[in-house]
Amino acid sequence: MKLLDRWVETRTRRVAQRTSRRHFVGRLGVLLLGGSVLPLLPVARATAAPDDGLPDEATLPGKTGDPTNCNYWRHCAIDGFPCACCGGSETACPPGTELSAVTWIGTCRNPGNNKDYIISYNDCCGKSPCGRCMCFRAEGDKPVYLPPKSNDINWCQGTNSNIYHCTISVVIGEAGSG
Amino acid sequence: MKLLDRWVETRTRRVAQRTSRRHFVGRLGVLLLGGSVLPLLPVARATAAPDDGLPDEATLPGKTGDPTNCNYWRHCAIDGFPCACCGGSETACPPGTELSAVTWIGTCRNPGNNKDYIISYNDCCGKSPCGRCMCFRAEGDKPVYLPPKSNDINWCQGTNSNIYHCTISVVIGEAGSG
Amino acid sequence: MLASEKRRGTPFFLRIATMRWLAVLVFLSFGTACFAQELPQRMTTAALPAEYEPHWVWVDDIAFGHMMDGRAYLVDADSEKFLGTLSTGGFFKKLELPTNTPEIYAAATFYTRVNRGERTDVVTVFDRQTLSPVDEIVIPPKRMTGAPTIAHSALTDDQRFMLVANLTPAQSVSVVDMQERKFVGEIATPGCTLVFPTGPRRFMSFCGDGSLLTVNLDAEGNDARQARSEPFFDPWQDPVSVKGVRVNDQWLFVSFDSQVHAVDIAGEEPRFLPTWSLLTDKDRRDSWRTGGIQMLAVHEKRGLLFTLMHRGGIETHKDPGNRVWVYDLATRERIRKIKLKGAATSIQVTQDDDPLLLAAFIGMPKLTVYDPDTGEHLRSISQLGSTITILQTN
Amino acid sequence: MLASEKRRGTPFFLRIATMRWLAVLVFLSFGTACFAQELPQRMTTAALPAEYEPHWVWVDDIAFGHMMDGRAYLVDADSEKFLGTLSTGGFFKKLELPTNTPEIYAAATFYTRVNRGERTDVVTVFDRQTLSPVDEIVIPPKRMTGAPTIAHSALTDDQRFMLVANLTPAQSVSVVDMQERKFVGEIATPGCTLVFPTGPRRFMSFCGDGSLLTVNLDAEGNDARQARSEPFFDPWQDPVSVKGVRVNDQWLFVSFDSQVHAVDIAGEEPRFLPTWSLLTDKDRRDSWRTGGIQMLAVHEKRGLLFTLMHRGGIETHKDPGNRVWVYDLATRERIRKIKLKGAATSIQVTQDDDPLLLAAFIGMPKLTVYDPDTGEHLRSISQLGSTITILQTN
Repeated sequence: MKLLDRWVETRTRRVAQRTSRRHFVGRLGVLLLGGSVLPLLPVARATAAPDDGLPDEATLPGKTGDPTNCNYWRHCAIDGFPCACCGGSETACPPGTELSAVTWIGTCRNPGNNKDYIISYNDCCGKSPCGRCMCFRAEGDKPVYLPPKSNDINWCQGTNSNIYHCTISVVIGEAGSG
Repeated sequence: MKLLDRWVETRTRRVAQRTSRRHFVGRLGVLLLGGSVLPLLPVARATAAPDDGLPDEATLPGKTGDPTNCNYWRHCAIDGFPCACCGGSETACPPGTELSAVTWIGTCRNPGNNKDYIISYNDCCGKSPCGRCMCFRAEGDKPVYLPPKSNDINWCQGTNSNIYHCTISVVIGEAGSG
Repeated sequence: MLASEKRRGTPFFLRIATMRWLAVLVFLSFGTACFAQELPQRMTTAALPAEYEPHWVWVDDIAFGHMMDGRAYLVDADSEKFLGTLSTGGFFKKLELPTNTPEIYAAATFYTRVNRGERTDVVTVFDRQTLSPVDEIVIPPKRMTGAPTIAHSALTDDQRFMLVANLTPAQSVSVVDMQERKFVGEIATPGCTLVFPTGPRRFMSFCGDGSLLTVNLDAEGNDARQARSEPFFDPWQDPVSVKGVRVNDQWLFVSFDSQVHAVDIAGEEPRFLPTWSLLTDKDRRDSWRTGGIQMLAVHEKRGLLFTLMHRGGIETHKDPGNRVWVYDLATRERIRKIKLKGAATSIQVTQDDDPLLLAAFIGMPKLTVYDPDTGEHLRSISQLGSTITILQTN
Repeated sequence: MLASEKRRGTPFFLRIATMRWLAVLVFLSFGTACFAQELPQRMTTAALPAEYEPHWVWVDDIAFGHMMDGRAYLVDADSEKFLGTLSTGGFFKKLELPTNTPEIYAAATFYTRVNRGERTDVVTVFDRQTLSPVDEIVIPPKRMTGAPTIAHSALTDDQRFMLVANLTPAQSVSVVDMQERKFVGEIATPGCTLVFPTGPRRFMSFCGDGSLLTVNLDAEGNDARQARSEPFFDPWQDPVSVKGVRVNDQWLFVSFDSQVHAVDIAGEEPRFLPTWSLLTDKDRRDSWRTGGIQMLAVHEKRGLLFTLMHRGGIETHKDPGNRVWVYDLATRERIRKIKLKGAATSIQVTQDDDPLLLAAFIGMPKLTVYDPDTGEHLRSISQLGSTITILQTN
């Protein structure tokens, strides 16, 4: 439970910080235009590692290399709209959306090298839901009492708006290395 | 154009009256709970007549007697959701919606006696669109520069909320008698 | 019968309303009475009786594609009649349906510019007869959002306090006094989430270590005492789903592996009854599993548990099912298998003596109605918004 | 080509953005640089070039079922790539796309509780590269709502003033100074509706007697002079549809009977050119008729008029069509008939030298792309919201 406790503690602190920030920039007309500085997710930090070993996605079999497809290898625990269908990519939020600072974490196997990687599913927020390429996968998903492992939670938190638009699937390290 | 001019003039006056009323009752938490007193639509008043002559709707052929069906005889100029599918009827707004005071007017033939009747298409307002039994008929519909004859206009006007929910189709008199 | 009712011009339910309960029909008159004779047809606004029929069902629609415009639809599962709509607002989860007052409560989130701007969270009070919003109470803008459960909000058993689960991601519960119509306060529930009522002034939350947190409220709704149970399951081994159902003094939960965990809430502290499995060895070999959004239902008087089943691996624990299995809670025997007409993510059972089994699939705006005794498909009510989640009976 | 682009992990349009226009890519970094090496994949937010490609199309979605959550989608009609979304707000009609500043304007209506509460109407200013809202100007809460047209709002030809049509039901126009970012005032247009720009500081409105009202603005955007034309058609005989299209110094309108009314706006007063018919005698016998929501399009340079056609009586004047007929505006000859793959309610043509014909049906969330010279169906882009109305090119 150490991991979870730390997660909750860190979030609680962050939300307190965010509250004043929201009051400063959150009103319409003074919406932040990018350049946000986001703190690192501790879960992510703990397991982060270089991705030199990631196989070229062009060589992956079937649709496992196509981030607009639900079978894309990194989407193994996604429940929502992949941003690659919404004007973003597997690592980029669509224009005008805000990257969520907090997130849920999955573990997906890369079919190129059969290694497991930690995936951060960050939601992109602030526009009405994208509605394209709906993916519903729940590998490793846990109930909401384990927040960092649950995709049933709207992870648009700590953002100026909590409206969910789409999700990116970012490799943050090899599984087991953290 | 006399009819139109009068229509516009009357509406302008009414909206001025409404504006202060909205400020009085329009805020959430003090929403009016029915009992509104609505002024008569002048177009309607001019042509109103008793409907003693209306044939029993149960005897009408096909679906022309069923207000949940788009072929219902009074729906000949409706563009939207018949309230009979939404918790109301052909003359009743669904619970919790507000009857629009202004309206558009159509002329529909009753298949029971082959007489033409003036129909008032009043919108019911203030809840998210009903979305059921969408009907798209435009008999006698005119462009928006003839407002009382146009179903391209959102007739949720003079109401506390201008959100369109559904439409009732009310006989207000025989055509040609006004 | 409905067809002939319809033809007479007055909808069935309106006549019921006037005849059987003398409900208020709000007539919007035309200025003065002297216009009445000029206008043959009166325009009215329909209203509902203070007491609903047992087969009237609230169908909750989170409107996933337009999540700031949530809605609930009231339908008559007998006549297929659509009775009315509540525009509940943003991040809609479920309604609270008190039995001691003709009101309906729903927590909601609003932004000044729909999807952006300033956030305001409120509990809206609707009138049960007119379906109009009559009051609202502002609460902290911290509501937990995401896939809905019946435990995102709740009423205490005495129906005085409404509880709203928060996640910012700090976990807490907002307490609202529905009698005084005021926000009471926020109760921190670190590491524990959701609200399951367990007594007149008591609720419990699920904690990340597999334990339950019990919170007792004082007379004003403040946090009087908290107690945390021992873990009753290992969330990393076989997680228990929070999609539980209450039957009298028990909360029933099912784990990913279809083990039933019954929590006795009759006393001050929850008591964990021996677990039992929904599955036989053969079921397990065939990979049967519970799944969906609202995957359990009970008929309290009959002591029956209904479970929504499909076949698939552990990663399908939220997948739709097209089977409902029925268990006798006294004997823990499976007494029936029902095959649904299509996939479902939510099931519900009406609580009367002649109950109906209800099912809906989030991907199809339709409520399907079955006979829970025979499994026979009775009817379907379609064109119900976009993304149906929780089904609520009275 | 797109497929291989996709596989390299960076979307086509992002690479275009960086390579061809050196567009800003807004990188959201992870706190401090020292984290960068720990995190192999940077999370970013995409941005668009200041100048869009000629085949990029804005697809306007009024979200009819959830009309307070309107949206516009930017898609590349060549690559089928979805480029971005604007959450435009309530009662969305269309975007204003100025060419002298990298901004996009949209009028919208908001309520404090989505569907109820206090109403606020605004013009929102979006940044064309980031698609973020950067400013808003509050206007009177009087916007005309209902089925959208391109004339519910407009920019004056000098792009300084945005005009928003009001109907309460009193008719007026709100003038907004987009340079000074302020509401200028409201111009009463009794009996006349909608806004069609006709000069640097001039617009016209359609009046109920079949005439046009011309309004001249002064340097500050105030009503300097109004002039009303003689009626140029009889609205009770053969109404002219307001769903017109502009080609250089003319506005083209079509009547319910498919008569073309060309209005020359080069001078101070509108000049009405001789009418001509889209139909031959045989067409008329076969009941061909224009119909839809956006039923006319032009290619300005080529002098071509595209009309959306179907067969039906006068009451079908808003019905979808599955034919596009192409006319040479110089000769008024029909030069081509195109059969669409399905019903359409809106058509549009890109204005470049290698144009595309675009079509959409409000009942199907899909943009279909055709070769306007051959009529060949080139591609379709699907999953575009719910209720597509106006198509806008740059």
